[in-house]
Amino acid sequence: MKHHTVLRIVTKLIIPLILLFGLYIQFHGDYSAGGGFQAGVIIASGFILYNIIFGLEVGFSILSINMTKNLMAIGVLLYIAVGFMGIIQGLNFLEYNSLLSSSKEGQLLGIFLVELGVGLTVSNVMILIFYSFNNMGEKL
Amino acid sequence: MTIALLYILLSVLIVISIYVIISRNLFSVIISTTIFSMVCALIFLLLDAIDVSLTEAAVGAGISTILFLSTIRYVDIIATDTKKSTVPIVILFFLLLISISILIYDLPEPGKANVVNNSQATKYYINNSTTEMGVPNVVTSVLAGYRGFDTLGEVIVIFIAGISVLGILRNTKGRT
Amino acid sequence: MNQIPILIITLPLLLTPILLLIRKINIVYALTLIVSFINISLILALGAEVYNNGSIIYELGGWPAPIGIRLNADLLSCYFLTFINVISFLCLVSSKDIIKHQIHEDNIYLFYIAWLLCNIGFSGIVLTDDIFNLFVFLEISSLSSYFLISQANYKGTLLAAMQYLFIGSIGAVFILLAIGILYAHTGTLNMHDLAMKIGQAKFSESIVFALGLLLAGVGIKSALFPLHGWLIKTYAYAPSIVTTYFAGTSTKIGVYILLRVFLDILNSINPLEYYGLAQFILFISLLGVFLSTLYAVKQKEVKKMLAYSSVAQLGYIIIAIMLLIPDGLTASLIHVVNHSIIKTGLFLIIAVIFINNQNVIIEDLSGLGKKYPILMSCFFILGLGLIGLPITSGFISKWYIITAMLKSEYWYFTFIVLLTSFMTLSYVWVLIEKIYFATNDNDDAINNISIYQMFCIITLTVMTIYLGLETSLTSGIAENISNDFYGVTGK
Amino acid sequence: MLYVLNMTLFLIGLFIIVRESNLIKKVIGLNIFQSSVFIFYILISKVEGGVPPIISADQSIYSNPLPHVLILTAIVVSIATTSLALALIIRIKDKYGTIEEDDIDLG
Amino acid sequence: MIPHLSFLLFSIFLLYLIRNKSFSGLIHILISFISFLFSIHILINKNIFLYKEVNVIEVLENIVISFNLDYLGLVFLVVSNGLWFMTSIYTNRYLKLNDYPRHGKFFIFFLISMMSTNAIIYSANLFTTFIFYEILTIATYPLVTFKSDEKSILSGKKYLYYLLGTSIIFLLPAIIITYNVTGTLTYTENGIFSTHDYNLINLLIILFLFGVAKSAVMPFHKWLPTAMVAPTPVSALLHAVAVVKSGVYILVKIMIYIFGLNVLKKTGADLFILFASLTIILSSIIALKQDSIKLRLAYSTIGQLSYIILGVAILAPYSILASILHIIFHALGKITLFLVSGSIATQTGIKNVTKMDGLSSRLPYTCLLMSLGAFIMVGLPPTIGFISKWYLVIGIIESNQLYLLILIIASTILNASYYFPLIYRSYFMPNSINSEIKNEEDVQLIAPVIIIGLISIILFFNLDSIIMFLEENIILK
Repeated sequence: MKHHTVLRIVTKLIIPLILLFGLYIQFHGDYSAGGGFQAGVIIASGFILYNIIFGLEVGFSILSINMTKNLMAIGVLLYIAVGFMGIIQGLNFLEYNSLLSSSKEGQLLGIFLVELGVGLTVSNVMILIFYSFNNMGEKL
Repeated sequence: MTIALLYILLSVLIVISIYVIISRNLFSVIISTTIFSMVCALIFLLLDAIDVSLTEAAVGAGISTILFLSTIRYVDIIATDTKKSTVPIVILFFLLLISISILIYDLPEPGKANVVNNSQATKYYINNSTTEMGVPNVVTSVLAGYRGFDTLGEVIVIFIAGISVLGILRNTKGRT
Repeated sequence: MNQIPILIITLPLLLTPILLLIRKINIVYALTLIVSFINISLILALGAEVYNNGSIIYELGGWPAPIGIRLNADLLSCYFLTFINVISFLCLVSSKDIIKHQIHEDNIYLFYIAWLLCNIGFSGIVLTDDIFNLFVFLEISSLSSYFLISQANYKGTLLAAMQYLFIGSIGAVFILLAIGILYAHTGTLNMHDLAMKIGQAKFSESIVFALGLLLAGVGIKSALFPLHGWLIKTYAYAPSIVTTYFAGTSTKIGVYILLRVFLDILNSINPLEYYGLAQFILFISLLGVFLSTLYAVKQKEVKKMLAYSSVAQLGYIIIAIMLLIPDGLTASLIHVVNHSIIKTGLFLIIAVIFINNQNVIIEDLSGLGKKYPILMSCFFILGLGLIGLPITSGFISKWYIITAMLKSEYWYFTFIVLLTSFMTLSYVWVLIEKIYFATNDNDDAINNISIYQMFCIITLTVMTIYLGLETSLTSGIAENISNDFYGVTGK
Repeated sequence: MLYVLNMTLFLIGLFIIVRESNLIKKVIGLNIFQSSVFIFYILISKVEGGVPPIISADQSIYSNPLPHVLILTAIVVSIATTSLALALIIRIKDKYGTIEEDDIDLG
Repeated sequence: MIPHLSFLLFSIFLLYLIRNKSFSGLIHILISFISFLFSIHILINKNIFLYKEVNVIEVLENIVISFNLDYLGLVFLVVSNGLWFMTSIYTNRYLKLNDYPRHGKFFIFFLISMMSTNAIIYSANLFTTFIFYEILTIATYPLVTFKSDEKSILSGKKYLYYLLGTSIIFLLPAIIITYNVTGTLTYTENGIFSTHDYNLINLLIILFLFGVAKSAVMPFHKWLPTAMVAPTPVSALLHAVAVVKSGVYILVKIMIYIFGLNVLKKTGADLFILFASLTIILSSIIALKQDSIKLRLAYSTIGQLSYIILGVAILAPYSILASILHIIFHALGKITLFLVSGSIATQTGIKNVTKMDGLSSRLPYTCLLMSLGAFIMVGLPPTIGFISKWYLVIGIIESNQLYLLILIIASTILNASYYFPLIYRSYFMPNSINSEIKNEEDVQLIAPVIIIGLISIILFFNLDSIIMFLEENIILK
């Protein structure tokens, strides 16, 4: 669809907004609706839209398949690492209290990191799935 | 008011799903599924589940539609009708429906499910979410805090989905 | 606080993303083996701890029971954990050479990741004390098993995986709805809490509906007759090593959920006695045992024959449970372990010999007795175990099952069970005759069995004989468990 | 009564999975099937006169957040299942040349 | 006892190590001889060895694999080991003459089956017996299918299905019921049953009678004729002595030490008597129609086994004595006949009765021995067969179940009528095959048979010691 000028312009205008909205959902999840998962999906769909309009090659040049794999792995790792922090500090798995000085701060930080991990994983998995569906694995 | 709206929306869902049964054109089926998800999202919104509604909208209307559409690129758009005989199954399902309706009749009406909504856990969440976690959105605090382990499982599930799709679709051409 | 229960789940979990980052087959293989070995030692430690000091509660995030999720490692959990992880380890050890032939080399690291995740799912199901968490882990194991199955290159593989996905998802959704209904009645998800509250909650029909859903879901997972269709296809068309792994574990998980839900959580309303539900299931599974044994006798493909025999053996297990007496539970628990070991051994032998056969028919076994003398003597012993002849573990489980059935005075059913075990003899012996007396016309080259695979098979065989002579490991613990369940003061 | 409609949806989903031969329609049936259960959970989570469970000073009654959390997880599971199923469908089309379950013969 | 078994176990590995054609046979002879010495040793200083229970391993709670020897066992032990020694000499030669392949395998399984026979003799409870009963079945299977042609494989399958099937379907539940009712399985004097529940006891009797199919009581007897495809030594030792006798031995022990004579006296052992007498008559009638020598012998075996069961089931001291004697005597006689038939087949290729005309001119000693064996079977004086039958009759009279006398007489006549043709043809019929009159006996083949024959004759002339021994140790206890 590279030759549809209107589409290209509109996409160029929209995508930043989508990504921004995604980030908002990600980081404002504590206070309003949303969280890592929704944010991940939204960011992923923004990127997928970009791919649809400008073609997969451009998409690969921005975010290669191996990169998506690494990022989703890192997302999971982040989550588990936060969990293990508790064990390291002599508490239970996924116990955030002692991440920071006060337990409340600790909980906040823990939730923030966890949501970040979720978002990272989900967005990259979605993008990876989209890639896999659309180039039948020549480059996978 | 809400209840009446719920009736309408649920009936709409049923209509859509019946359309899914009878329609043979996969494209229109998929689009109707998208509408289905949107209506679901609306229902969730009506029932105060804003996070769920947001998710349903993003997933059902967004990603899964994209996936379905990218799938039917590879397959024939028209589904042939099944060879299985319909009538007995339909009758069976009607009987099932009747029996189930009798069985579930004593469930608490929506909005009046006090056993659940006054349960210890729920109360605790609503009272202590802000004080313990400083997170007004209780869903988030429960999701990532109190029941973080479930969410870990959720992440693992999505992780599996990633590697599975990767592994299943890898060089399709190569292996026959 | 004792960290072992969570480590059993999170240690492999921590490994999986790292494996995805590494992607080098050999390193992945080595790490997988190391971690699963560490896991086994952890589980043994946990088992010893639990056996001596009673069950261990682990509160995740430090949140107490109804608010947060917690793990509960009791004797039953450890019992299942142990044999599932041992079997998984043995299969992993012997997997390398086999999957090289059956799985695309770029997928091998994904394969191992999925394997680990599947095992994590099993461990989680067994360990968790939260009924929704159980559903999550169920889905983890199911999704990864769909992937594992789909990786073979046989004719029916993809369809088998697809159908397993549908039936598995249906089962999962049933369980999910049932959980919802139970939650609607009790307002809690924690198993202990639920067990307490369900007793106080007034009886209502929707709970019966939930029971039906649970039964259907669990029946699908544990291939309870007549919901066993998926099992045959899956075992026949999955990668042979995956078949070997699932033969020992996946259906047993279904049995575990059945025990946990119906005999532990819902015990206070003893659901199995509504409308003689137990007798009904007993009868159905007896029918299932008979029919599937009949199918097994008629089968020409070895894998399908063994799959049908698995269905029959699961039928024995369910029958023993449904007697609703402590001896029955003991018998079923013993048979769960013994059958897992025996069936894993048989499938493993088939897997290592026929590395790249599409489907193994009985004729392919001709004259293997001369080619692989040691392997085939193992096959022979395991076969005797399947029949249930003395000095094999199969005999012990049969002894217990028949004792239990006689104690609850099902004379005719007992006779049918004996008859089916005689039919088992007939189809096992067809294989034995082929192996030792038939001369093979096509003498294809003997593929060299690696020392590791040899080790695994011999281990399984030795286990079979050991558990046939020294039964304190199986029957001793099983009796403890069933006494706990039925509140019998220890003998 | 809402539950009856809900269960109708449940059964229609099941019906599609059982009866349809076309795999994609089966998957859609699965989605409908799962969605009905989600709706069930959310139905029991509603509290009369409650508001979304986001704590604010001027509110006292909130709907039950716990089912929302569970359903978030369940939705993730369902999308994972769907994507896996669709990937399998593409491979099936590639291997057997059709996605009609009745037409696939393993001969 | 334990040294004996462990020696046998060890020698299995020994044989496995040297699968050498030539001298594995000799090793086997040596092993059997040593085993025979063991049994003699135990016989001589029996006071040390008898009634010393040895527990090996506790499998389930108070279900133990344990060994213990009593007088009944002692008798059978000596007989079977002695005959094994004799047969092993014969076997070695026989295999060479008929040049069978894979001697090593043959001897290994032969040894395993003899070991499990000994273990059955030694076993101190029903559980141990059951284990070795199954092992015996499985170990004899390769011997039955030794020729590994279609026919032998088919009959091997039949053999296995009959023996394992009955043991799975009847014997195992019988044992489990016994265990659940009495709480123990150990062989004890006067039995372990305290109940006189008529139905229960009769159910168990049926289960045991059918379950121990090795005793070839009808209707589960057909495995024995089919097992005759095996090489003659197998038929001779295993299917005339070791296997079938261990079956009968188990039944006898069950009747005496599990049920206990008192219980049986109260509830009555009529079922035993019924099936035994049926078997006696029917098998003799079938035997009449058999032309193949081995089959005729097989059916006669079936009949003779039921004599033993009948003897115990009559529950009179003298009839029990008779059956114990018959265990010995029938073993001697039948093994003689089988070995003889084997050597006939080997040397002249004759396998059928109708071809035996004028055989005596060619194989005089063989035919002499054959007639001796036949006399024992029919039970004519001056052979030992007469003695056991004599005591059986005494027992019957003593327990005044006189109608059984008719049975005895009838069966004796039948026996005579299917045994005498052998003798008659071989001595008095003109030689159909016009071969020159000369002696073609093979010494190594015939020597052990002659010894056995001599033993049986010697036994006849000093029976008193044995009968005294049995009376004071078993009957009068």
